[in-house]
Amino acid sequence: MQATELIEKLKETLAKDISDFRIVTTEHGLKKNRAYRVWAEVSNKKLKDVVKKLFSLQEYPHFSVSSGVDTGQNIEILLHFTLNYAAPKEQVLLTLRVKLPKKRPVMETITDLIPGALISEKEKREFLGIEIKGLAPGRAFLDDSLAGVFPWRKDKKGANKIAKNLHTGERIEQK
Amino acid sequence: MSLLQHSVALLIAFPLAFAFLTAITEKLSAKVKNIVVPVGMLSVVCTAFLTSVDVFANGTKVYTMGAELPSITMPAKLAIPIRIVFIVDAFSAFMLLLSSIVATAAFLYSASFIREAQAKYYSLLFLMLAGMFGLACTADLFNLFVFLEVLSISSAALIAFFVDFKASEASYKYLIVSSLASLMVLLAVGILYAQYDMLNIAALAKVLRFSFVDIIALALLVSALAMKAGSVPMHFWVPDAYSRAPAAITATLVVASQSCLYALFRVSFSLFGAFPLIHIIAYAIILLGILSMFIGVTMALPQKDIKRLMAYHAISQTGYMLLGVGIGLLVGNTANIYALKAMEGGIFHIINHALYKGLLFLTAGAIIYSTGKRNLDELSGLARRMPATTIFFITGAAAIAGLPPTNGFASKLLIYESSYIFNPLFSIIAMIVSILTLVSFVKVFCSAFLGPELKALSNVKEVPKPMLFAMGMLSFFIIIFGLFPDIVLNTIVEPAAMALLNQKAYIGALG
Amino acid sequence: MFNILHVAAHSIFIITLALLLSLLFNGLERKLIARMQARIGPPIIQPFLDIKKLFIKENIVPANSIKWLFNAMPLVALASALLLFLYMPFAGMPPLLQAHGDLILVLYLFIIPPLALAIGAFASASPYASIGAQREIVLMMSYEFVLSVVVIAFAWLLSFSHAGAYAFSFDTLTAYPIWNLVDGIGKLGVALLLVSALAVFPAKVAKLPADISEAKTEIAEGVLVEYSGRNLALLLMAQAVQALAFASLIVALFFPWNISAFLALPSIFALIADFIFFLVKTFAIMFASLILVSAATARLKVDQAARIYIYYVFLLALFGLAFIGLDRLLVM
Amino acid sequence: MGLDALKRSLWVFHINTGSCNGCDIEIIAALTPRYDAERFGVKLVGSPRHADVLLVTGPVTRKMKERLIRAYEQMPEPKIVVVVGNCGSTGGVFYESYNLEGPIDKIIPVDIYVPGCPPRPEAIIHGLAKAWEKLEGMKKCKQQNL
Amino acid sequence: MLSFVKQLVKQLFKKPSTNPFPCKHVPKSFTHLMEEVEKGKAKINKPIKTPPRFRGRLIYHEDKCIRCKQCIRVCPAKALEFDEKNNRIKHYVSRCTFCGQCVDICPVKALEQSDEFLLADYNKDAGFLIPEKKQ
Amino acid sequence: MNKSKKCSISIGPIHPALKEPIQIEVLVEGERVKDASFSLGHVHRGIEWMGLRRNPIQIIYLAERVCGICNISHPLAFCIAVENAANIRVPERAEYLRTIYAELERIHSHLLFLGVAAHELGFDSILHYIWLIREKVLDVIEYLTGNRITKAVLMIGGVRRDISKKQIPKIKEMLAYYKKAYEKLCEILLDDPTIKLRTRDIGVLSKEEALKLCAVGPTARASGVKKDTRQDFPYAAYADLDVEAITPDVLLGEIRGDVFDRIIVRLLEIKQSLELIEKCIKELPEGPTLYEPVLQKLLVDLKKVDNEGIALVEAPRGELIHYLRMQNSETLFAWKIRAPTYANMHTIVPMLKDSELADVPIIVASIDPCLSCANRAVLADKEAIIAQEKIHELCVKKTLKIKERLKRWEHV
Ligand code: SF4
Ligand code: SF4
Ligand code: SF4
Ligand code: SF4
Ligand code: SF4
Ligand code: SF4
Ligand code: SF4
Ligand code: SF4
Repeated sequence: MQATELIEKLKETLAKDISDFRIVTTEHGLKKNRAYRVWAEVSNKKLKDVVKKLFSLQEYPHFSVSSGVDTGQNIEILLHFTLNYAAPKEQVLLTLRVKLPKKRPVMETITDLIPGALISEKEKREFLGIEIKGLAPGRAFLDDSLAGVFPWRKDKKGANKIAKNLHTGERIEQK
Repeated sequence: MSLLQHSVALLIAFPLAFAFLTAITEKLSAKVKNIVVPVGMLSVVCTAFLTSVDVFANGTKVYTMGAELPSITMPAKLAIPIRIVFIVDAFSAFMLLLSSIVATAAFLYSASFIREAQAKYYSLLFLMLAGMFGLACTADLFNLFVFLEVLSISSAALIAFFVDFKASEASYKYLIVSSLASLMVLLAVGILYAQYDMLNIAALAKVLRFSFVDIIALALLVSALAMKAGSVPMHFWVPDAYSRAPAAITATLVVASQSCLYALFRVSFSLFGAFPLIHIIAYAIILLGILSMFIGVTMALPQKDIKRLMAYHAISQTGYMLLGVGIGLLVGNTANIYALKAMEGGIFHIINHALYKGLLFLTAGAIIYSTGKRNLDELSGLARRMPATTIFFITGAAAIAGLPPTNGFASKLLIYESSYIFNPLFSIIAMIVSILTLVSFVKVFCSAFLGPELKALSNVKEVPKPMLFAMGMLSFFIIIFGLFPDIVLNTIVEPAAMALLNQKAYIGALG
Repeated sequence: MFNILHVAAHSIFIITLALLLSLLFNGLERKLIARMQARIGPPIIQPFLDIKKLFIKENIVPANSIKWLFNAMPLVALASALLLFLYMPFAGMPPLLQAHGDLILVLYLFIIPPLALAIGAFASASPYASIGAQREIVLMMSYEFVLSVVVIAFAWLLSFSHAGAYAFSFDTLTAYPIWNLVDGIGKLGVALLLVSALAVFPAKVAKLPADISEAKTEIAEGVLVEYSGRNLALLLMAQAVQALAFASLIVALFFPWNISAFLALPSIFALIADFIFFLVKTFAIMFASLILVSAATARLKVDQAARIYIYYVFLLALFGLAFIGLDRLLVM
Repeated sequence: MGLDALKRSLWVFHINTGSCNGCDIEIIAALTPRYDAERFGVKLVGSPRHADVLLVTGPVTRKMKERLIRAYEQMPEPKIVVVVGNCGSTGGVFYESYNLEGPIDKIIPVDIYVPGCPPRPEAIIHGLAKAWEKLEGMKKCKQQNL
Repeated sequence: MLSFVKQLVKQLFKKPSTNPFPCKHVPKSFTHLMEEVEKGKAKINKPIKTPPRFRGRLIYHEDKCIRCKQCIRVCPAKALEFDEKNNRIKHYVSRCTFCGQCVDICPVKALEQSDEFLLADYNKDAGFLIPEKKQ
Repeated sequence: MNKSKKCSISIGPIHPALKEPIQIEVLVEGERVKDASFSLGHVHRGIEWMGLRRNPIQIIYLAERVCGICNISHPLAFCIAVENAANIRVPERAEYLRTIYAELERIHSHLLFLGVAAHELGFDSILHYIWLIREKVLDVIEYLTGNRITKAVLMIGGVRRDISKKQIPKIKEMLAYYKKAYEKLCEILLDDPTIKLRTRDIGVLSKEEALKLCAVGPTARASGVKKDTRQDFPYAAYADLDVEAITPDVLLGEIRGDVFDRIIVRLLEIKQSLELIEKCIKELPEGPTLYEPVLQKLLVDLKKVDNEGIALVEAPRGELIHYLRMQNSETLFAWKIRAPTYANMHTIVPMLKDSELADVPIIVASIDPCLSCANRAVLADKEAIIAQEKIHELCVKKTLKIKERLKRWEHV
């Protein structure tokens, strides 16, 4: 399948569920090969449906990772998938954006669909302080002394207050 | 002098008398018992010791009960001995020595854990001794049967001494095997008596015609006694009986089994030694030996119960003796130096096994005594709290695995270094079994004595002094025998082997 | 009295010589392996330096270990390893305690150092050490099978041709080199025995491919993990001594010739010549079955190694035995 | 005398407290044929109990701090600590963080620093030479004191 | 397997690939050796030669520097600081990543990377601190 | 000694098999692994957080130190992500140069892996042999970039160092050297019986599981997933070169997904890298190497960007992702790194189950874990944690004891 074809299909299947659909292409090399990055926003409620639908486009949609950004009012979770892999030069890099209100940042796990998402989700929980329903409990990987600190937050829950400068040994000023 | 002359009678009389006396003290007072038991023990052991020294120094001793002179075996005018005759040759003396050493240890050991009132226990122990001594000395087939019975019944009672369900089950199994064996012995005795009208072994040996029924008698005797000695394939009673009995009794039971082994050898050498087809019996014994060795050790490897494991090893060790002596029987004369060596190995192994297996059972008893546990999975790190027991265990384990400088090494060495002549596989198997034994005991040692300390075992204490003393005594013999095997070989083992091989001398003893 | 003193002095001499030689061989081994790996490698006296250093280091005894066993075992291991040399022909000389021991005793003495090592490891109560010790024991069991066949085969063979001789004494073995007793197929049998004995070598001294009990990358030096300072020095010496002892054992069994017999040299030169010849022989054996092999193999797993020893090498040895028997049959 | 023996037989235990691996692979490289630190009697050992030198890399993460201390304490005396790489010496490129406790000399006493990011294998060997120098100096001090 | 054994044996007889820096084995006294080397009486083996444009320790030419602080701006490790008192750039070798980014950005080539890389010492601050002036 | 006693052994974070701290907890029965779990976080330095406090040029060197082994892949991914956000088109020559650097890195990294794998098997002669061979590529890297390990040649919008005509012969010489060495390596690694014994059918990962657990890189390819970012997703010069994902059946005709297969894949990829470098040199276009040579201007330009960017790069260990967002500031607004080992770490659990204790190191090494950037997760079941605590307790006790001793020592 060609990347463009897949993107068309993607648009079709997900038309009702997504918004802010963007295709970014870049060119590389002497032959100006195109790379396709697709961005789309999904509501929190529909996320799981959308992920399920991806399975109709690709036998095993490859979930790469999810990123998380504290934008002030919201916490954005971005799920990065690669579709159409193993097709030379035609892979599509799809990013689904979910916005969680900072007051109540709750989402559902996708580990039942994609077991490999486990580390990613635990990481989001631990670094951003969001709640993920259906995800196995257990503190992920930060030391217990860091409980209550969410390093990716840009508010007072962030890591600034405990960070220090190794060269001088001083605490880092509140940024 | 005259007492020494009658020592053979005392050998039987003392234990019987003290068994009776001790039983009575039960009704009287503990104080009396506390005097009677040690005194009895001392006299019994001394008698046995003196008798055997006498025999080793002055040659075979013949004793006839009720004769004007104990050495007169034949009543006037009769050609066959009808009185109760005892012939104590070097092999018998060897057995006496061995039983008395282990019995001493067992008595000592019991002192700390058999509570005051239980005079019955000692009484049974005396009875057992009587059985063993009698078995070793008697020259009469019927008496052989009687002493066997005495031994069996007292053993069975002692196995069940701490009555719990498993112990009584073990005792029950033992009794069944014993009575089956006794029945077979009795049958054989009957067959022989019906034909030749006599029961004296030496006399019988002279006239035996090796008819078909004789051979049946032989087969009955050999299989019954092998069964009682705990050889494969009739070994199944051993693990139960050995593991359920109190440790001191188990140690004595080992000797009891050796006594049956003694009887087996006695029958095959002294009674049937001239049998032209004796090599068939020899091969059978060798085969039983090899099977016992191998099956015993492989069954031992997976065991979790420490005493059961040791019991399987006892079966396996019995194999060595059967192998050694079997080879001796195969060749049947003293000319072949390898045969003699193999026999010596087998016989030396009898005493060695009694010593180290006795010791091992006592250490197992010590563990059970201190921890109340017998499952290896529940034991760990005991070396911290029981260093003396640990050392004794190491001694015993090294001996059973045949590591130098222990007595186990000395006797196994003789077997390895002679049996290969007859078939290199004999030696190889013997060595392999030895290695497996080592592995098995390393396993026991590591899981019980080494490793981390368990919470449940943090209050464990070393066992009381008498127990340590008993174990120490056996360890001492193990090391001494290991360091100076030549002395032991020359003074007691070789005469014993010669006594077995030399059927004519035995017959001649009758006069 | 004089005799006892003489024996004592002689033993001290032999033990010292053995210790020095084994460390030297150990250094040589490290050097050669390094050179095979295209490196300069440590100086040949490196083992001496290591041992010297270990003796000045602190000797830590883990708090939850069984201290007396933990401390005693290195000594037992080294002592029993050194004792071997008193019962074996060494450096071209007949064994000192010839009269008191023989091949079987030597075989059993060989068991003690690894056993002591394993017990010491168990006594340290470290999980890594326990795993190492378990492996050590499984391995020991599997290769001992092979050795027992080799030894018995020797005695058996000797019993045919020299029935009166005491087959297990090294005297006899030196007097009647094994190769001379057989022809054709028997020689093949002896060669098989040699191969199987050599195959045991790496396992015997915990070298690749059978350094399973120490496996650095798996169980962090395994049996040795808790040892430090003096105790570690003793254990390392014990290992080096064992290696030399095993090599001398193979020399004594398979290559008992002395060169002086061929050269007809005066006594002192004969001694020296024999000594040098002995060094050459042991070195050749070590090189072939230890150095080269451990440089060119990966570590086996314990079950793989055990299977190889129990099935293949053991069978090989049995075939050796059978061939020898066959050879006898053909002769008769 | 003792220190001399130490000098010629330095056994090394390596611990990574959160480095980028750059230094770690150069440490391994220092043992491989081109550089061959074993010719100095250096040996990488698997247990701190056997070690004379603790080679530390990395800026010490929260989780590794305690383990670093433990490894240090388990080493028998006398012992030397060598820090390889700048992120272990000062924090280097990771100079500010919420999860770092370094640099190493704040946690355990350091004898020798080998700067570089990563240092070449020969620079690590040079660090070893510094250790010899230090041991020789110590020996001298001892002799003078006596 | 055999081919590898062959290879090993071959290497046994070849010259080893090791560069014996600084000396083949541990010297009797390294201190003494270094003293001799300084006096020119003894020699040590050189390390493997660095290629041209090797990124070694920084050299700061204070005379060229125009104090624009661009170097400080791009230094990823805060290895460069502005020393207000002496009005110059201060460089900590033990913080540097040797990336050479400061060298690249300096408009007047006041910074330069030498080929020096044997920098081990007992003290991370001693002797390391540039600035040395250009000799 | 009792075979049936279950015991839990923790390997790492300080363990000779792991030059990097990771903790693997295996529940063993005898020597058989019944269950495995791992805990990471020992190397977590907070690099992504640091990135939010630095400018993009500084971050290149920070990204380089996410891992010292893939120190081209990380900055490359970062640069591409920035270029993606800022809409920068990199000059073609720079793309080819990037490809050459990246492939040099792959060669060194794969050789490193092969040596390490041999070392895990106790086969140190191979470690030495391979690492000696590896010196060649390090020499070339040092020659081209100025350092053996940290290359520091990437820049947003291109590369910092060009490869001059004068330098090409040295690269060609290296290629020739490796072509010969490759044959030898194949012989050594593929024909050795002990290696086969230790790696064949050990640590098997089925294709199904590889897909489910989102495995990437050689780990996935060894299980038959033909996934390679260089093949699938154009970046740098790769699409021009028609890269093909390598699976073990190329050489052996079958895929088993075991440790041996993972070795094969990496071995074959070395050859592939050599070919790619050769092609790149041949087809190297002329032109500038930087989109904006004046760095001050670059920084100013980047400050104006308000966008997000994402990049995929095939690092030696597999697909690597950098996502970032810039919002009119000199520093980043968000940065997320997903290293290949982060994705692959899960796969060791099914690989380890039912293996033997002795296999653990080689299995773990076989995914070539480079935890520096993957340090993220704890997956420990309860039982293992308890056992772990027990061991820990013992360790603490020990330490206290030793402390006491040390104090005594000081007094003396
Ligand atoms: S010093 Fe540099 S190369 Fe070494 S570990 Fe630290 S960051 Fe990595
Ligand atoms: S080389 Fe790099 S790290 Fe060092 S001072 Fe210059 S910019 Fe900073
Ligand atoms: S960039 Fe150059 S000129 Fe500017 S302050 Fe730094 S060293 Fe001086
Ligand atoms: S070679 Fe690599 S994997 Fe092996 S111990 Fe060393 S660093 Fe670890
Ligand atoms: S990006 Fe987030 S997780 Fe990473 S270092 Fe920064 S704050 Fe920490
Ligand atoms: S993938 Fe691994 S090797 Fe590559 S940068 Fe990350 S940690 Fe380093
Ligand atoms: S990143 Fe990989 S190669 Fe580097 S040290 Fe870690 S595991 Fe080894
Ligand atoms: S996981 Fe690695 S890359 Fe990520 S922040 Fe931690 S140390 Fe940095």
